[in-house]
Amino acid sequence: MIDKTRPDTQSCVADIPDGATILVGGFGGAGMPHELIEAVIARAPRDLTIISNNAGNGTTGLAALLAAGLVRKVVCSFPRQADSQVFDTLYRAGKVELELVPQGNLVERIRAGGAGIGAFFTPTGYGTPIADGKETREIEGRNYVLEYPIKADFALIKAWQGDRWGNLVYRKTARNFGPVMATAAKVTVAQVQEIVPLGSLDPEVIVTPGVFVNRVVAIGTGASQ
Amino acid sequence: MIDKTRPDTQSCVADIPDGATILVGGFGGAGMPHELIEAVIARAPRDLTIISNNAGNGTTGLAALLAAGLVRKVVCSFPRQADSQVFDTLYRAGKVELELVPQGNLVERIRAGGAGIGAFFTPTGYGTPIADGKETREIEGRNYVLEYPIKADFALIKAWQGDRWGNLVYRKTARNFGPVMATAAKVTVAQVQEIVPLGSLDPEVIVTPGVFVNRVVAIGTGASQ
Amino acid sequence: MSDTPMSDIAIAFMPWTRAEMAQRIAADIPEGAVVNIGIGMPELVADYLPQDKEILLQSENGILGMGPKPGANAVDMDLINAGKQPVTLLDGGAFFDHALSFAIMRGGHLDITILGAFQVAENGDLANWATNDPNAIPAVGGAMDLAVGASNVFVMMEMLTKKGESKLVDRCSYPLTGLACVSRVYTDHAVLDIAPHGFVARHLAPGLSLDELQRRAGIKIHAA
Amino acid sequence: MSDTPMSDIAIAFMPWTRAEMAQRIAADIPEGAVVNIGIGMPELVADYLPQDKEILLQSENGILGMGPKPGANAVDMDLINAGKQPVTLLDGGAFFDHALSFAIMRGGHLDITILGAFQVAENGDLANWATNDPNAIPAVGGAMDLAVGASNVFVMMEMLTKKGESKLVDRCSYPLTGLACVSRVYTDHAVLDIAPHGFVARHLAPGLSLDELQRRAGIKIHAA
Repeated sequence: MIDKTRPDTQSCVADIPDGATILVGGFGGAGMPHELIEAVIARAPRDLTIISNNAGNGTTGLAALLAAGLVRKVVCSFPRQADSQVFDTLYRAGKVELELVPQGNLVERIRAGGAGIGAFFTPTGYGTPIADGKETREIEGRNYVLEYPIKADFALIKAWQGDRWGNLVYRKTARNFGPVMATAAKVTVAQVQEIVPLGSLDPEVIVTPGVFVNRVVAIGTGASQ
Repeated sequence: MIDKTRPDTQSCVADIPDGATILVGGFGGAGMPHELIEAVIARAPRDLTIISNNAGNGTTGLAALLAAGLVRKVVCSFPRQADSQVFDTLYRAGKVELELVPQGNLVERIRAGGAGIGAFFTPTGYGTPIADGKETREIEGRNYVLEYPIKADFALIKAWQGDRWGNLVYRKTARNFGPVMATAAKVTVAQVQEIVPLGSLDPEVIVTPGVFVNRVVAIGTGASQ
Repeated sequence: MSDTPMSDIAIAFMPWTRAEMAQRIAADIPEGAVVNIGIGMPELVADYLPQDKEILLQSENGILGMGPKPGANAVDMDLINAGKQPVTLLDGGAFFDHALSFAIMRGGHLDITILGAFQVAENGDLANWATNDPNAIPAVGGAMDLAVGASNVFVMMEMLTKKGESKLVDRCSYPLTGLACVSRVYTDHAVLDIAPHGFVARHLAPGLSLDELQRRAGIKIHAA
Repeated sequence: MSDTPMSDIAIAFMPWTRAEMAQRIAADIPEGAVVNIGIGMPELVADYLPQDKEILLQSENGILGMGPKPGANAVDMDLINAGKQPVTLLDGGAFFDHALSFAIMRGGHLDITILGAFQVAENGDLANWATNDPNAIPAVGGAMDLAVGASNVFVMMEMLTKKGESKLVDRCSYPLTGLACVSRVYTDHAVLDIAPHGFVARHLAPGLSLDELQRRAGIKIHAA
């Protein structure tokens, strides 16, 4: 029997080594796998590369991971926000590297990583500092920049419901990067609100089929284990 | 008020000109927009380029379009089938051109057309006759072929339910190429089993958001108008 | 009473307020348009969308058919906009993932995007994501995808910086967001189209002459 | 009765039947594997999948968790496999579009694919989509995506053509499907792995010696 469910967040992240590259879902707080990040902080692997849309808000989630000094590099589209003071301070102190990627290139690079595409020409960023030093090409009268796939050792995402095969459905705009990140990691871990019996998710409605998911852990409402 | 519904199939295809490039959904019979194809046959534009996974089965659908002599070129992955005698005869007689594209490259090229990607490196077909004359590149130790997007003037697809904004849901494996083809045409026409009131499709479950769809026509069960 | 006829009394120039600019943009959006409203000043436009037209708002984080802010009791932090503020979904709205959302943007499926800007050049170049301040932390988000993807890129901004420098320029001095992408600029002074030969004044704020607009903008502006 | 002891009676070589080949392949698929079964002869494998293991069948036309053929009363032509035959969906199965389906294939998410073949070369090259017949109409379908994408490409075929020519070759003479992609070949004569130095016999049909296998195959085959 296939059973990808795990009893707790700790066992989902216990094999994340120092130097790992980790995709972290979420757009702001929506879809951010807070409890999995807390488990990573508890395990405390060092020199992590974090790929996520933002670089942490307030003092929890990615901000807490950064504050714990575990992150060497952040790949994201929008680090600077009203409440991104943890990242801002570390960045200004030269304690964390930043690779800034336009949001659409970020998600398309992750998709390429998951879909086996070797590289792609994107119009986004052409003629801007983002394209400095990158290969460009004119195709059918339009200019493009060549971008390469992003793959990771782990993906940590948040979904709404999951089953023991790893099938996932999401909730509203908390879907965001989850379905794409799930495809691009060696090990994808999903925290869900609820684990449901196999067969209870409508096959027309499953957004992430289980093939992309390795571990599923339920986080009950209010729980923060 | 936005109302993309149309009363009949004829009005959905009345502006298809001679020489048009048309994406046609379906994998075998599942998802094949038979009634829209019949309307195209009735209108009879000539010199069409048809992009579809197959090149017609039996004597209906794409096979009938081919038999009517309206098609100049077929772009597909799998023309030869047990019951593809219409295509076979025309092809052997030199009356229709064939561009053979591996299925995964076909759908990815259509996706690229819809997603604004200028070109992409795919591993599929490298070292085979499919790649003859095409640009290739080694990336991270793997070999790839450069493939270009496919866009079309029209996409004719079949879905299960639709609403007046053009939102669509599909049924089982009849989904196949529909959601991708909808993104890559100037005019996307969807035939659906049923048009439902706006707001009755679950926003979590809509597969094709209305932005990609221009016309929706209901084909009642058994009807073949 | 003065001898001067009323019709000869000059109308004093008053720049449009942000609300007036937002109203003007909202009024220009046609029925059925698919529109992405950027974060910052453009967010005001959502408050003035005509109630008698159906306009589809897209949000980069996976919404088509975004509705207005929810009441205090209906806030759901899983339903937010690109500015990470709670929103609602209209009947007929849909959720999707980021890959599809940016396919909509990059693939040319947006009719209009409305963006803020630091500078707009007369060839349509846009600078709106970074200044040359070495201390600033760069953040680009989805701006570059919107700039290259939308059929019409509208900019909404005050024409002058707080120091009085014009944001309408011959060539952007700030890092670019996109090349030759802006089609129209809504400012507090005027609405300008970008034509092959440069800025064209479509509409001037009351009391502002083309000459005075040019003087303030410090750049050639053509008559419509 | 003969004087010859039973143990000395040679076992006559009988090639495995297709059913036996399918059984053998099915038995080698581990629990939890994600498997795409190609059209044609490999379809037999589905009939022998062990009931005590959960194995996830993927179909290129948008299924994960494909089940067996339906009863005559349960046929739904919207639920078909890559061979366009009606199938069923297991509890836990999911439908998706072609873009995601080929992302699964090309992106390396399939553990195993089982394909038919015209020829397999000792370096793992596969030819299974076209012959050199100028009258044949080429058709490739998803074979090339499977060949490059799956972690393990298994071939299932009779070792010899109807004319008695070996399909195990030093270099394919037919147009290639994929380069150096095959990892194992299940034939009616033997099961062979493809190692850096060429074909390695893992299992011989009863009564067949390695020498006799090599003679019939007409190519060097290494002992395991």
